[in-house]
Amino acid sequence: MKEELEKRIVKGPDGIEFEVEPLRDYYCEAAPTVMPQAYSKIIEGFFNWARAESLWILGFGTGCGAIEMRPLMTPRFDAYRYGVQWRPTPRQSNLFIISGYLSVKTLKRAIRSYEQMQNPKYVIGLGSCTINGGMYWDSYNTIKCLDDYLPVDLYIAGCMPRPEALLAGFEELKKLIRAGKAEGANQYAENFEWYKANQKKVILDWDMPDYNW
Amino acid sequence: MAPFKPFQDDRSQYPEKRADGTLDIDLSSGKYLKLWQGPQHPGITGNMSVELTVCGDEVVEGKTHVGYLHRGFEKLMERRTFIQCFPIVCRICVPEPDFNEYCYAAAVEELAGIKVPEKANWIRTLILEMGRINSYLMYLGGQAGAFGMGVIGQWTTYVRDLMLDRFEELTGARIYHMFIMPGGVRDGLPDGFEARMEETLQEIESTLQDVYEAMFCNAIYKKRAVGVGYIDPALLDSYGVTGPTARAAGVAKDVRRDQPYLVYPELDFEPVVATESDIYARSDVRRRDLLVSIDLIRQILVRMPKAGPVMAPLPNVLHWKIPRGETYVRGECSRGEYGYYLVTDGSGYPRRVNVRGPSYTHAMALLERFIVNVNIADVAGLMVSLHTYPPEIER
Amino acid sequence: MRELLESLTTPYSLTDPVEQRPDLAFVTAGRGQLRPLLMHLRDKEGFTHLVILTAVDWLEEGEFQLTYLLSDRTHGRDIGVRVMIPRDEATMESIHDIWPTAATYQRELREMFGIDFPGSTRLNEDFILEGWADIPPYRRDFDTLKYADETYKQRPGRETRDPAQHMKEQLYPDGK
Amino acid sequence: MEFEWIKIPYSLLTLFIVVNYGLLMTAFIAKIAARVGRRHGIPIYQNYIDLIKNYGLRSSITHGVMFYLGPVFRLSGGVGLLLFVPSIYGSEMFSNLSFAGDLILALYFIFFGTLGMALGAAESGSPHSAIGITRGLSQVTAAELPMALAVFSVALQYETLSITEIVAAQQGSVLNWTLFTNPLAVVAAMMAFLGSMMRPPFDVVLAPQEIPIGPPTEYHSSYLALMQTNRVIFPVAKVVIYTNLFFGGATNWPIFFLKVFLIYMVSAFVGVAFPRFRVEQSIRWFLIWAMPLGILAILLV
Repeated sequence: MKEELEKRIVKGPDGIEFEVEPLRDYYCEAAPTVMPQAYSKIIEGFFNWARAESLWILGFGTGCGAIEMRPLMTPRFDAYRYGVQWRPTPRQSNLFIISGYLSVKTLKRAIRSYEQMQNPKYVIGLGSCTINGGMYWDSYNTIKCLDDYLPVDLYIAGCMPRPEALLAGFEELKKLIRAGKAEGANQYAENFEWYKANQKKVILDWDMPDYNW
Repeated sequence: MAPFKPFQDDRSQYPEKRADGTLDIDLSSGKYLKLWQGPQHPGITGNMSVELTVCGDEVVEGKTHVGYLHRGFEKLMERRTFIQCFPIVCRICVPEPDFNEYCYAAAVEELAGIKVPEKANWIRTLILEMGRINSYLMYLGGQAGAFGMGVIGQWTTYVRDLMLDRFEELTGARIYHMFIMPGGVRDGLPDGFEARMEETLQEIESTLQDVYEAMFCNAIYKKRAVGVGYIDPALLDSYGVTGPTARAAGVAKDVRRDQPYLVYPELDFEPVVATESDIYARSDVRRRDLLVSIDLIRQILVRMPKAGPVMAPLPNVLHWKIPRGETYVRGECSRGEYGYYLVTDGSGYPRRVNVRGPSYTHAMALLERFIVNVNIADVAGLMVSLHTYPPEIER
Repeated sequence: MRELLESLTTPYSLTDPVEQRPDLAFVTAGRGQLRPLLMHLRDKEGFTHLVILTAVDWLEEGEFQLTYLLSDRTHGRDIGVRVMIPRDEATMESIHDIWPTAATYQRELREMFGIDFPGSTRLNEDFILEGWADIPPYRRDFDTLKYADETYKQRPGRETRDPAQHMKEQLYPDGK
Repeated sequence: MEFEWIKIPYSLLTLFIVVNYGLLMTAFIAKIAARVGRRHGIPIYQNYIDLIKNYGLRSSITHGVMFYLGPVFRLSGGVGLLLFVPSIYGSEMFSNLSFAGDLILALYFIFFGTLGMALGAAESGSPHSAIGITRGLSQVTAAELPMALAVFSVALQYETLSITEIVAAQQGSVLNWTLFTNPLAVVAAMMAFLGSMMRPPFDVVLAPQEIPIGPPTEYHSSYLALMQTNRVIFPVAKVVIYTNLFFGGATNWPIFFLKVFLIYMVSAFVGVAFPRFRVEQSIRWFLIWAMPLGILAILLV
């Protein structure tokens, strides 16, 4: 553990000494809670329709799949037509596209970003390497099975999947959301212990950075 | 009292250094702010992060953090046969994968003593130049985007898609082509390829003209890019700077010209040079280099031999052993010198493969030095102007 | 290239010169000779560009081979200087003061091979890996497949085949 | 002046019309901007869906009281601006809550939202927000100067502080518009307008490539929805002031829509064609180009 994260006594500018325990003070350790659906089925259905038609993607290119994101935003494929937008901050995004293999170092940031997103949130695993490791099945630094660490709603296979595949994937995801089947965030909250145990098994250096880096 | 001119006077002595040479930065003083850019940050070129210490609007210290994309290619290749390595090498660098294929294939051919047919060399050159155009188009959009001009990215990505169509026609894939094999290339040109290529090139040229007028003649772009991010030509060698970044500093070094490979000796071109060594010069060098590549493709399509084999006979690849030796093969990719250092030990597997990506030096030592005393607003532009791709740093 | 090698061989007691291509040669230098040799190459012979600095693990011989590849961009020629250091005492002089960019290479070698370069800047900071507890991964005795199997859950149903064996079964199904 | 209670439902009706118009118009302008990039762009109803979705998100976290109040302040800035300015000249229904000194109040409301936002975003704790706020406040201040000067110039010209009277003075012919009677003030004010629309070249506050995305970095779900609502009201409200002060006001809704759209398009056109200024460059631009024009306008009046 880094020195600045250890429990210590700090003297404030006014001369009063107080105890600081950075891991508890700085980082929120509260587990996510399961968020109930709207009390009325009709309202929930209406909200689900709106959520499906307005997918805001977190602009975090975790792997090589990020290269096909640019064409998706531009004239040939123009995903904006389908209500898909890119947001630069996890707080405002609903959809996290894991664009390819996740190295252990990125996995930590991906989890951090995912936990910052607001419920309901969706995850798409892009590329064969998120499904079973793909080309990197014997690599010492990439995870092989994404749904052990994050709740995945949809996988898009291929190396690398074409933008058309991504567009089709968005449409599939919309169907899932409209049907009320994309409850990944609640699933994550319910099985939080299990996910955390899996994550901690591969991420050995488990002190979370100040914020999202 | 001297007039206050922010970011124009000499700030190189700031912040003060302590006696042991480290910077005198006390974070608890409240004067400085730690600012992480990336990996989840839209202004970062790919998945890496820059740890900035800022004072007001000025960066006083910058550190690059990489490793988010590390897959251990060099280790993985040690347990794959020579032909099994071929499909994974292209995954090292996403925007311009062909250089990995070429450098790897050339290194293996050299150590195994395989002579590549003439026509395969022409097709390889064609592929590499097409890849260079792709990469530059991506860069131009990124550079304009870093200064808040999203439209250029839309235009260039559109024509890049057209170029990807030509790739698809030729190789069957958009991004990872896996076309340049040890021994040659997989196939010849399809029928009518030259005509369709010419159409694409014309489209790219007209878009480039638009980009020139909208971006390079734009007063605000000039204001943001001229004189910003100056790299002293005297420092180029000690920081291992190659490619367009070096050429923008007035050093006419181009591997295609100095140590020609493939069919470059037969082609007619001059390296593009500028002298100002700022962001504007670097982007302008790349734009003009793009025009050179277009011209090269036209030359290649005219002068390429029409018939002949494209693949040299290989030994049985399942039991292919290469005698002990070591070599280094390089090429000039869109960002600088790309090279493969291959060591074999007489077995069926490479002993060691080391990839030299130009970003390795650009994004680490160079960026960390030149990011200091820069306005935060210019950090993204400066980083993009070095044209770095993180996957080739950590592989 | 040959004249250059001949002129260098005696003063720096170089061994094993290999002229791989007309513009590329490899030589082996002693551990103590490296710095004067690099300085001579850089200042007198025009090899101003450090292309790569990397290591090769010769596990069987118990040695690391460090390769310093220098390039003379004016004349378009390269020279690779090999330095053999023992595996169990993997320390080498740092050259980050000759080429600032070498510090990055040395950080990588420190992390990936466990070779120490005393004095190099930011040497012991994490470079690529984070929280790595095993032996350095690029060493030959590190088995990446074993590590991956032990650490990460593989998805059930994925099959791995030996290519030679698999092709044999495909081409000769009778088992002839 | 007696207060009539019927004004409240009437001005709420204005608000309703303006919100819907704003949602459609921003989507339409986004489509036009997308056409420059050779794209189709978002569907015209996309803003409604985004808004519903953000209101419909299940979870939201807070960083403190001010974080909560930030979007509220911002929205009240936009709504207040709209409600105290007559949107349709000559209409009893849509003159809203305007009164004799409303020009001063309007100037105050333009600044109000930004200040509230600064307090709220500062509490979110993200350093990107902090940087965005310092940039935002300094740039808005620089951009407000020419605006204020132009407004004073107009007030001096017509010798009134009531927007209704200013509009009344411009009726009759197109040549009576301030645009033609006091062009310097209009130019200075339009420059300030560009600066406050958060579009390039003056979008350094948001600057997605530098500080994602400035003050609203930490805002999400219903907070963000509030801010989105404000983002459609506030520009329209501001453009309403511009039409009233400089472009002869509007006597009915179609003319209102047309004028608002055209003035809005100015910033959109400039926005797609230029990259962005650094903050000190943009402040210098305002001080060098817009400020002297504003002062000149006052002197000439």
